[in-house]
Amino acid sequence: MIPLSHWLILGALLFSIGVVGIFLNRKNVIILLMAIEILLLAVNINFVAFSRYLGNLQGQIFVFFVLTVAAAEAAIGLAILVVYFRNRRSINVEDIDDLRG
Amino acid sequence: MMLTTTILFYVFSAILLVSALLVITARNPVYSALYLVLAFFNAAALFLLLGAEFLGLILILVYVGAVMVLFLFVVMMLDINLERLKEGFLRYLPLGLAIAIVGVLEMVAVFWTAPIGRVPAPGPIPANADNTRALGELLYTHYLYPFEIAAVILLVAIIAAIALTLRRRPDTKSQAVGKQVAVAVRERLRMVDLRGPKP
Amino acid sequence: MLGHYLPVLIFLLIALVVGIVPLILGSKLGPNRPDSEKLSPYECGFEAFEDARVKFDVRYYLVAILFILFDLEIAFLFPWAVVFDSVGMTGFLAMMVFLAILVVGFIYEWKKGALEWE
Amino acid sequence: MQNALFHWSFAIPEIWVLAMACVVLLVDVFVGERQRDVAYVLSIFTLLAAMALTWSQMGQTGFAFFGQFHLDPFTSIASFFVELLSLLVLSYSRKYLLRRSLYRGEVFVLLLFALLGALILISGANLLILYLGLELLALSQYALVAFQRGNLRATEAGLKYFILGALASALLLYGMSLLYGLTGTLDLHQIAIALVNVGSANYLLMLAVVFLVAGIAFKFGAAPFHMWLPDAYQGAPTPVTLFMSSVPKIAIFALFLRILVDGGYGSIEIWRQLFVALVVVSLVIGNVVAIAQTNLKRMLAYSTVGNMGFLALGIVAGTQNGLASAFFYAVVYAFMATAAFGLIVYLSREGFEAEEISDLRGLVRTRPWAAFLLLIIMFSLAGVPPTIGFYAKLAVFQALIEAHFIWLAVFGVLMAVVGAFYYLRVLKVALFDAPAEDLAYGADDPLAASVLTVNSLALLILGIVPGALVAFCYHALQGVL
Amino acid sequence: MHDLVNAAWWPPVWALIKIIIVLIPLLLGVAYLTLAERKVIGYIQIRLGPNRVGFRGMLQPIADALKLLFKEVLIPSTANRFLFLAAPVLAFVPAMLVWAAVPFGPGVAISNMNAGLLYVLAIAGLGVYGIIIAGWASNSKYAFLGAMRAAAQLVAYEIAMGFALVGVLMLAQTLNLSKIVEAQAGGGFWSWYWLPLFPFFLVYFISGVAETNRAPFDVAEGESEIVAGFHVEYSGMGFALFFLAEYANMIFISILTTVLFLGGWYPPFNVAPFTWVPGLIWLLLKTAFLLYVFLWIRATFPRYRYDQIMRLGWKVFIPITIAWIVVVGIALETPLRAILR
Repeated sequence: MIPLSHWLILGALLFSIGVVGIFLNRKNVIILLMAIEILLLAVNINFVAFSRYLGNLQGQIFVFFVLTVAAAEAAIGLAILVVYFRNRRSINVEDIDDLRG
Repeated sequence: MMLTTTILFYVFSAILLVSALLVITARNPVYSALYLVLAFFNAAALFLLLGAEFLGLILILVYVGAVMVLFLFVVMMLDINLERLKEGFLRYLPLGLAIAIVGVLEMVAVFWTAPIGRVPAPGPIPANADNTRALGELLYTHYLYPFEIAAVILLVAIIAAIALTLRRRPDTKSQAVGKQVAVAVRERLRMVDLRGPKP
Repeated sequence: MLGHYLPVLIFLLIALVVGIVPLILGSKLGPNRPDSEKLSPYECGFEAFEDARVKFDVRYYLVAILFILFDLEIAFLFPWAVVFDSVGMTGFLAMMVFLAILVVGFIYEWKKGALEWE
Repeated sequence: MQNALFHWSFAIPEIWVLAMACVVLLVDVFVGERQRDVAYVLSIFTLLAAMALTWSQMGQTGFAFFGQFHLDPFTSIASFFVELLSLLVLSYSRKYLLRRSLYRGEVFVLLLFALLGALILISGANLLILYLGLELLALSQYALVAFQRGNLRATEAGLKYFILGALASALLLYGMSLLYGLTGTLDLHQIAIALVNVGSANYLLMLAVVFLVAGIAFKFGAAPFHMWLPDAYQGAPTPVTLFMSSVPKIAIFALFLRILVDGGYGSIEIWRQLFVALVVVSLVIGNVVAIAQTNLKRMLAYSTVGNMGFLALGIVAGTQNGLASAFFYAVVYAFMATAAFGLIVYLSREGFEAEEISDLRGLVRTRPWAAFLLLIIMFSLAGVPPTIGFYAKLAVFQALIEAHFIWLAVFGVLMAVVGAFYYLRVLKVALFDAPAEDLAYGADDPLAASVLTVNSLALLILGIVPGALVAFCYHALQGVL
Repeated sequence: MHDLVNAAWWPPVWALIKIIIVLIPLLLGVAYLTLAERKVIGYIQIRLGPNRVGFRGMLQPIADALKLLFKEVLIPSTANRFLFLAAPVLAFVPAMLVWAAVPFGPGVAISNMNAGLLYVLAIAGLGVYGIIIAGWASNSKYAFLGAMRAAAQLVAYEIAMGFALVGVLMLAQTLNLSKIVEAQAGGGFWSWYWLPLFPFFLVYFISGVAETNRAPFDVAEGESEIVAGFHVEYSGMGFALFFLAEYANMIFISILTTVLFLGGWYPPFNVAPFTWVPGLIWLLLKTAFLLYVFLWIRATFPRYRYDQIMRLGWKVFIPITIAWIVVVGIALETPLRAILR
């Protein structure tokens, strides 16, 4: 049987991929939004794994809400992206520098 | 079955990690989105391995079936100039990667050594386990407060999405069924007395 | 429970094979005589005069966004309906409040014209 | 089952705000364009009534919704303040919104929902509730920042705010997942009990706390997690900035208090060290970078970073007094920020945002009263004696010294002196520079003018007689440990 | 026998056997559904339909399949090759996978899973990928426009479908498709769910028609405006796969409607001559009837306009289903539940 630590390491690796995706991505805003989805996926894997190994369902309940909120969040994020893009006609990260500091 | 589960865990995890990596490195954002779909599938399979049947299916229903469709819509319709990709990426690579690797190693070390990592593996999931029912019985009673908050969050998302993106163009035509049905004879038909001049 | 999903995995592999094999067979068995006319995208007999990735109505995004939100409602309704008997009046009222909040959203959509197509 | 539900009456203010937000939304949709004032007045009424409801609960304590809702003095007092601050935000911004065709029902509704998120956060006693409250607050704010959808700067700010905000939530969630794994529960009080046996030398707990603190710091805007803050503050419509600089500060303090004190006080040795680092970086970055700013909104954003550093000093002290002083600081800061951004809102007019420092040149000649209020606000932000800002800093330093963090207190005083410089520079421009001829400030907004006057004078008067406010805030934290 | 069932290799092999038992008749069914369609519509329009190949045209589908197999596979020069070829597979696979949960008798299915209905809804929702990827990868204006339209339409009706299913769940109290049928046992056709859930039944079936992009909801391929929709650029086997997927989905919608609303394998009357006929036959008969309705609708109704389709989905079906969920819920909380259960 798989030890819990393997699940946690999987979550950690996935989470780091997401973080790297956010900080190193200079290409395209939409990939940042995808990296955020990866982060949340990593969190969800943690929760579900704990839920199974601890034998209580609270973790799964939490994940259900995370999925809900994250989907709503993605909806709002993409809405903002679309209006931004309409103003800018380009979604290159390096262009987001009108506000500098 | 035990062995199968273990093998499947490593297979799905490997595909998950590789596809996540491809999401953030693919050149074409359409491919990124499709790799993310693949990642969600593998995550759903992993959820199933953990006995979270409901969450696995919801992940497919909501994320693969809806969220990623929206991502694809946006990626496909916003014209992204592919030529400007890659530049700047390498500049941050060494430093960021170094930090990331150190962070990951630290986390892996913690998980590897943590006593919780050696929690005894629970027994196999019973064949007739009804995960959906178990969750439902908690969700609508014990967790009814967060459940209502979730409704509010969805409402906020609806308002935000419409307020941000909807632009009523004055020149578009649309059918108003209500008006069509409610139309009265008098509005459409005018009886004109066409009595000519008397002969 | 996992026993229920093993057949699905096998089925997935078989369906992929059944899907891919005809494609390969078709390209092997069928003729292969490309020419530029045949391979140009369809455009009512004209030359394609612009790239296909033109900008589209923002309404499509809106529909996709609303779809996500309604899909989530379904995700909440399904387990509720399954445990309808065991959660009793508490669960029923909880869902009615949930639906009431979302019906407010639906009315808002409707009145704002987010559901109109021209 | 019924029993646990019966305490739903504890949540009456939340239920009221939710119901009225829906009413405002529907009324606005049906009444339509011509009578926006209906929605506005309804929103004001909602807030007033919510304050009354919260006030009437003062003194009650207990749990509701299966231990997920915690009514205690902190809940009542913090809720009262966020409701009051939301009321101020709405009163300041009517004319501003009208002039920029932002006077729309959705703005009020999103504001009410953001407030609701803050209220949920304040009373949350469960990791899940805290997460949902936080997201409700955050999602409403993302939408509000980008609400001027034709404005490139606003949408850009919204996008940045969104991405980093979502990252912060993810960090927080990751920490929560580890905390859950460690303790096996989402309930904060059970977490507190479980942590007794864990001990602060546990590496997993350390990792969890690192992620939690990073997430909280992000949301606070404490350096080095502040990158979103100047952009979001500058790009957002000023009334939204006004909101962002006030209500969430108290709400995020509540988030900290619930997770790391109610639940995770057992890990104080871990988070205290992390907050020391945050304090040092925030104080330096906030106070030094602010000097270089020419844009007033941006300067105030960096000032927020610095002030979060001062607030975190109280957290570092970690004692009953320290936490109370941090809460007091959060409240005082929220009212100072409201006054500062309120002034910008008040001075702006169509096509002129009054957000550059140079826009205030010679304010004393053109608008002597506004200049006087500016003086009070800047003195208070700088922590100059007769104002309440002074007492806030004093309280934090006292708690810090009591907890034997002498060197940190000294460092804090030093940075306060550095910080005073850029506030005084604004005053110099307003009081001693010659007014520019082409500047015309917004006029005929008696509502904003009177609110600004009351708000600013309160900073002064409460500074002269600080006793009541201090006692009120300290009462909130009574028995929290 | 006992050892056999417990052997490690047995479950996958048994699964394989079941899959083949379902898959082959399904593909044959699809082939003959195309013939049936042409025949039925022919007779409705007072024509004969195909009658040259084999006895009364019985070999026509085989001939069609062979023809498509030997056609050239064209890949437009501006298309994205890989995705262009992957799209038909992506449309085909979910159309097959949904069948894993379909019950053919009490507990008889490829996988008699507990969350069957959720599984079906989740997998059926994936069909949209084949469409949008086909539209995008073709890099052709018509294909893309058709794909976007089809996707938006699919999405609108998927919601209505989902809401309609909630009603079934409220009565059956399980997601297991086989148990849903068993919950409808008892008094013949009036104990089936179509009666108490009549609005859901209609909404579900009509949404099913829309989901499969069939007439009168076939604007996405509307020959006269945007030629053939998302699969304009496809030929040969690529086209055949889309075709297969569409028809397999039609059969699937029909059989699922039977399972959910028309009592599955139960006979319409619980009396002697009807109970002699095996359940599977009843199931297939009911499915065949619904398939006939599909064809009948196609031959009868003129095509909807796109805005009308969207209005029907969003402004008619969704409010109706939400309202009926509340009605059923209230009924179940009152003494009326004795009648419903």
